Amino acid sequence: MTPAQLIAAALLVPATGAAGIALAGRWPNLREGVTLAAAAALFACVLALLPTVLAGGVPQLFVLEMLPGIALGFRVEPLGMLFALVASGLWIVNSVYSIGYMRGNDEPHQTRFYVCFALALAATMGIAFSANLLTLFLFYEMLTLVTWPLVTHHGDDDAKQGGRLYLGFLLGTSITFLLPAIIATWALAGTLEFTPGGILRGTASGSVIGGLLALYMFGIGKAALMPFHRWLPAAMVAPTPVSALLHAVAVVKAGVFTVVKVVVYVFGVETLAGIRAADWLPAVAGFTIVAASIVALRSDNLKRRLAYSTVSQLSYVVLAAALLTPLSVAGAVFHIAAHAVGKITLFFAAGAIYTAAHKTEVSQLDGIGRRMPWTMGAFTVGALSLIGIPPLPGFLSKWMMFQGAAQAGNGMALAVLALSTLLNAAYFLPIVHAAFWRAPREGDAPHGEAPWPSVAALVVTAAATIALPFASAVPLALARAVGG
Amino acid sequence: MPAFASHYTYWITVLLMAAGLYIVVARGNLVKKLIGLSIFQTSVYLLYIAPGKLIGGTAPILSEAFKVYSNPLPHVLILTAIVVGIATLALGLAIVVRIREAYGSIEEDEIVAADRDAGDRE
Amino acid sequence: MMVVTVVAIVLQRNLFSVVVLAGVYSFLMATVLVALDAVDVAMTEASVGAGISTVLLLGALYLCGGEEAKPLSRPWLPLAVALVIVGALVYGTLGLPAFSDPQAPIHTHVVPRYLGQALAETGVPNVVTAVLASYRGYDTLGETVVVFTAGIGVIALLRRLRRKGEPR
Amino acid sequence: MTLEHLPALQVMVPLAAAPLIVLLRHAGFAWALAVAASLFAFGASLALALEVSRAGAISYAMGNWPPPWGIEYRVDALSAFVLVLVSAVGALVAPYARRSVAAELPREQHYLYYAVHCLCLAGLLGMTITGDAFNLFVFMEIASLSMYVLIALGRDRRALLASYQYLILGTIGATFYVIGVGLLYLATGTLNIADLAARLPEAQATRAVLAALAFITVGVSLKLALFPLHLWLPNAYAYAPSAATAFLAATATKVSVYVLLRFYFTVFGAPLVVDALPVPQILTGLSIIAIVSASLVAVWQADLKRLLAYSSVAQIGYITLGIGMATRDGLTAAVVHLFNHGITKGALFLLVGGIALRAGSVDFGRLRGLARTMPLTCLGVTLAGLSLIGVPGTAGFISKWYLVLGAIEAGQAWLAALVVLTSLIAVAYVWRFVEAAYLSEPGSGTAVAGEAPLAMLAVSWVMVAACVWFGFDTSFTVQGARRAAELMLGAAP
Amino acid sequence: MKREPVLRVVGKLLIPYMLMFALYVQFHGDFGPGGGFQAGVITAAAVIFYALIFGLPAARRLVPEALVETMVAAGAFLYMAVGFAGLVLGGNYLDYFVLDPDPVAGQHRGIFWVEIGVLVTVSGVMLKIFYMFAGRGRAV
Repeated sequence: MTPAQLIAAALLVPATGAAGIALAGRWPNLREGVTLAAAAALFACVLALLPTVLAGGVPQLFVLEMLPGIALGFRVEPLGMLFALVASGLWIVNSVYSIGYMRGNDEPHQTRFYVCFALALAATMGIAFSANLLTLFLFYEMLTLVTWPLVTHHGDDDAKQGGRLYLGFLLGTSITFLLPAIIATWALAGTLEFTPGGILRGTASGSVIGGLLALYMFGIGKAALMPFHRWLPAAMVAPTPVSALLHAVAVVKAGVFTVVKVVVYVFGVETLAGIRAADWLPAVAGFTIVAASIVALRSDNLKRRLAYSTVSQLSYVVLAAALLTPLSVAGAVFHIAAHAVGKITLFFAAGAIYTAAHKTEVSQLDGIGRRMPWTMGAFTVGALSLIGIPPLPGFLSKWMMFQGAAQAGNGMALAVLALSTLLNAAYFLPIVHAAFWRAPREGDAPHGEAPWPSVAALVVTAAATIALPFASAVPLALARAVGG
Repeated sequence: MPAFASHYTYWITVLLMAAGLYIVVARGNLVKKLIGLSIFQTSVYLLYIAPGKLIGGTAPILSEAFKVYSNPLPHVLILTAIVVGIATLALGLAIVVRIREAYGSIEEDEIVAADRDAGDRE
Repeated sequence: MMVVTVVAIVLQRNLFSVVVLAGVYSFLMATVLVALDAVDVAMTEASVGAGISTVLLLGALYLCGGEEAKPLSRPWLPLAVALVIVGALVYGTLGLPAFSDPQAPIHTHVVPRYLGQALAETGVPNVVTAVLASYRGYDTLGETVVVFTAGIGVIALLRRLRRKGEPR
Repeated sequence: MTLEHLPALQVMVPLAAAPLIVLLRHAGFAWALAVAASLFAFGASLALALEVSRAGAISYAMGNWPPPWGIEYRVDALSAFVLVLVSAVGALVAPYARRSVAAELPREQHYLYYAVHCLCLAGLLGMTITGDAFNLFVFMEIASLSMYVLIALGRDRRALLASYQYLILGTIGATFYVIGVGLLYLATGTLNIADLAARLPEAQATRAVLAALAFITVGVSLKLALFPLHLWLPNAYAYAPSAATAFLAATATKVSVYVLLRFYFTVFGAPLVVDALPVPQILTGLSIIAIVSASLVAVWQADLKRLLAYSSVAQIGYITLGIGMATRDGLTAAVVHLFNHGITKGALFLLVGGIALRAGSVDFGRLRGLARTMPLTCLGVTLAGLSLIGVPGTAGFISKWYLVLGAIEAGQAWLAALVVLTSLIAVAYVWRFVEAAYLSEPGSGTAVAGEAPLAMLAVSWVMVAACVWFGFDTSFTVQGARRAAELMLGAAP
Repeated sequence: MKREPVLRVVGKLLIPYMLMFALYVQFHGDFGPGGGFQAGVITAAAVIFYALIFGLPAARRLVPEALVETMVAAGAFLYMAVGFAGLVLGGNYLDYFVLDPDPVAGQHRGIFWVEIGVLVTVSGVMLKIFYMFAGRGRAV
């Protein structure tokens, strides 16, 4: 297939997969089969695009002109390639995991669950490959809407509440800030195509650019920049596979991905570096990192702690991108991958614990490592990676960020990175310690590991975490290609 | 004052119009509202017809006897307007009759009250 | 005189007398129209205003019964509305050509052809009829359709059938 | 022969269908005839639109009397666009009506209903296509009278009161319009719209012209339910038969907007309306109040039909907002939204009609857990609702895009902010339905029979599909609107 | 008032004249004031008069409901038909010139038929409305 066809396939496979799942809804095995098949096919398509992109090619696909001068179009460049690889690759694992989880907790509406999941992946691919802001915005909103049924999956009152927050924050920010920013960009630059060097270069005064930047950064609510982060903890009412793939990988990464895209291809690194108006961004990101870490430290619910850790980790990417040095940008891109594999492992572990032991609080986890060695082992790996222990991938990305910060001579950034590393350690290590070195509580019902698909899945992601640095040639190459 | 002399037809029109409109807005009785409405419409006829008159002119029926005729076009328009008016009146009355049957009253406030009670009971 | 009648209508609360007054009003209007050379219109107004609509109103009253309740307590808002209209119209009409000014645009622009050519073009000496049925025949078609609409509207509303309209 | 006479046939075919129906007096024939007429009208409008975009404005002399002596039919970019909207909705509602009318009206009334439907369609088309100010009034009355009837046919007794109020206000509006036209006639001596436009500049009686502008504005605003004059609308929409509601909501107010545009930009001309008078400021102010207040009111409605009705008031506010900008983008936004909101609301009311048929009522108590029994309907409502909000990928987004763009380019960032913020209120009221339908357990005694009849569902989904389609392929809507906008600003003398 | 011999006699004498007058108004409309609409109203008035004197059932026998409803539609349709005739004969809609080789005669013919249409519809509608109200009244 030609690259263009591959792009189309990458979008259509999950969509048709969703239709197939809906049709197969009555026969669970067939349904899950379809899901896995779709996931595998999708990953194959994305993988098939890789060589072209590594060779420096830029496959394109333009469907139709939505508005005069703005087409619904797709273009695969390194950043999107990386994002698509991560998301589609982890979808396979996650589907396996979901099977174990959803059946283990015999959740309702499983068909709706898998359908929306496939649609969410389709939207993610659309975001990853979008060639212009309008296309990106289209799929961005689509992702919000198709994940809403997943967040409110249980349909009870706190699910509704969470759903309202989720929708309110994501739609609210995107409609009130992002859309006007996009339209203003169109009014200023006359185009919305992502172009290296930025389309806003030399179109407007520093203050206008600064204002636009603010609109974009807060408009991209999926990046969970404070004060617009509340939707992410709220989304934790969803079943764990959703939290794992969507709210550790697809959705949130779509956010930071968009941030990087905007910084690099809409404003252009030089443009932003040229003006002072962008200096507030690292400060806000830094604040988010520290504050979120502290909240994570003080929250006892495991998923909530992971969620806030995600908030802070996302701001790493924003911070790194905002440092505007090639190396830090590369670090940001690489961190998208690094955090993805690490955090999904942690969520898998949390879900496995809930499935096997129905425990949700950190304080209940004493000695659980002896009953669920595989799970907690994987958890440890993920945690260490996120803390940034060499040679795990979290370390690589943080290292690049440190260097970038040093290049930029941004002392604040350095301080934040150092401090947050300590905080990460402070909220992850106690869990590991309690799990392995504390004696289990009295009166705990004895239990073993979660159903095998879940365990298999989280072992795989843990392995991926360990492997990533050694197989890091590809992601690093892509990252560098973006960083320039 | 010539302005008055030359425009008084307009102003009679205006007075009638205002009166009709007043009835429509101020009165709660559905039938009376309709009467006010038709007066309101009727007053418009003058607005059209009066300026068409030419002193010394005659009705626009051509014959050798006369040279000056009043303007026929407004007459045509107003014929249409009258017909529209009566049509509206008829329809309105039909609705009023049905309202009377459904509510047992043709006083606006009573009807609204009746609906409110019904709403409370639901 | 018409003004007097109308004021009477405003004040009168017995609907029957209101209807009668309305009839009177229509007749007065008709006479005025004759004075203004609008014989066709006058004829129609008389037959419709004094004839049909009176019959209809009486019929409706026969069905609905006649005393009007007290007028609304606060007539100031409607009064204000009415006054605004008066103001606007006086303002507007003041700018218009004076009564029976042969140079007014309405006498100079479209009409001459009607008065001049109607006989030749349609062979109908009554220009009103000519314009009504031919030049602006389409308006009359519309007018007929309006009547038709009202007709079937009334049929649809008043034809006797299983009682509808009660709240469920 | 046919093509050159299309302008006349466009209106006359549905118009002639009405008496035929009454002559036949048979529900089945009546329905078939109504459908045929509506479909023909749709085809005609498409052909006309094509012809106009190819060869420019078409003029048709009724009775072969050249304007201004005779009555002229005139199709240009703007009217062709509106014609397509109206006739399209008509062509969709007619087949839909069969089941819902059968369910809501006693048998004796069916053929009358279809006759009135044809009349209403013809009246609206006539308003749009005519080039004569007084003829416009006549057809306005045809449309209005038939609307009063349609509304009064509603099952609930409140429909009667709603219809009566609409009749009073509508007639006042129409009379105001006549007064305005009369003043114009006295000032210029002509009734033909093009001729008016040509002769107005040298009319001495400027005050009369201003008064005429005022009267026509007020009169038409009554019809299009501009903010303080919208009181008739919610009841009318809420209690009319479902099919009628869908038809009216999608077309009636839109045609009134068209009339307003026609008079502002063709007859009076932008220089007078926009520059000489504070019309844009007033319009903008009222629109803002309308959008905010009506949207907020909509959120608290207990009945889905009323909710949608209030949202209509708000959406009309968006249209007039675009008019108030009086810039190329603003007018484009207004015209595009006129179309997009038409199909969106049409789709919504069609689907709601299906719900009303099956669930008996559409207040939120009955809607709980509806998605289980009527999944397709609920999905449709959700999609159309997204278009109402203006989510990308739906028609509503395109309108929002141009509104915000117009506001930004006019340097009125606060307007843009207003537009986007108010669309959040739309999220609130749309999501009330979504949560009720998808997340709530069915209330006690909710025995909903299942999906709406196939015909109704299919038609509704055609409309929903249109909402999505015109969110992606805007070649028709945006280009058409753009041409119309340029025509309006260009036509200013 | 069914038992009012005077009225009955007067009515019997008067109504034919009313109808005559209606016809006069109808066809003399070209030369004097009048036309289809006025004639229609007068015709309806005549029948209404009849109904008032001899009672509704008698009137219904004279002019049955179904006929009236047909009239309502037929008139409007006749008018439109004239218009279509113009189309068929190669003119514009409502083009009377083509109705006859001699344009003026064509105009005459067109106006004549059109006025008939108006007469029929108007009288029909007026009567129908009267029937409706009166009929309603007896029941309520």
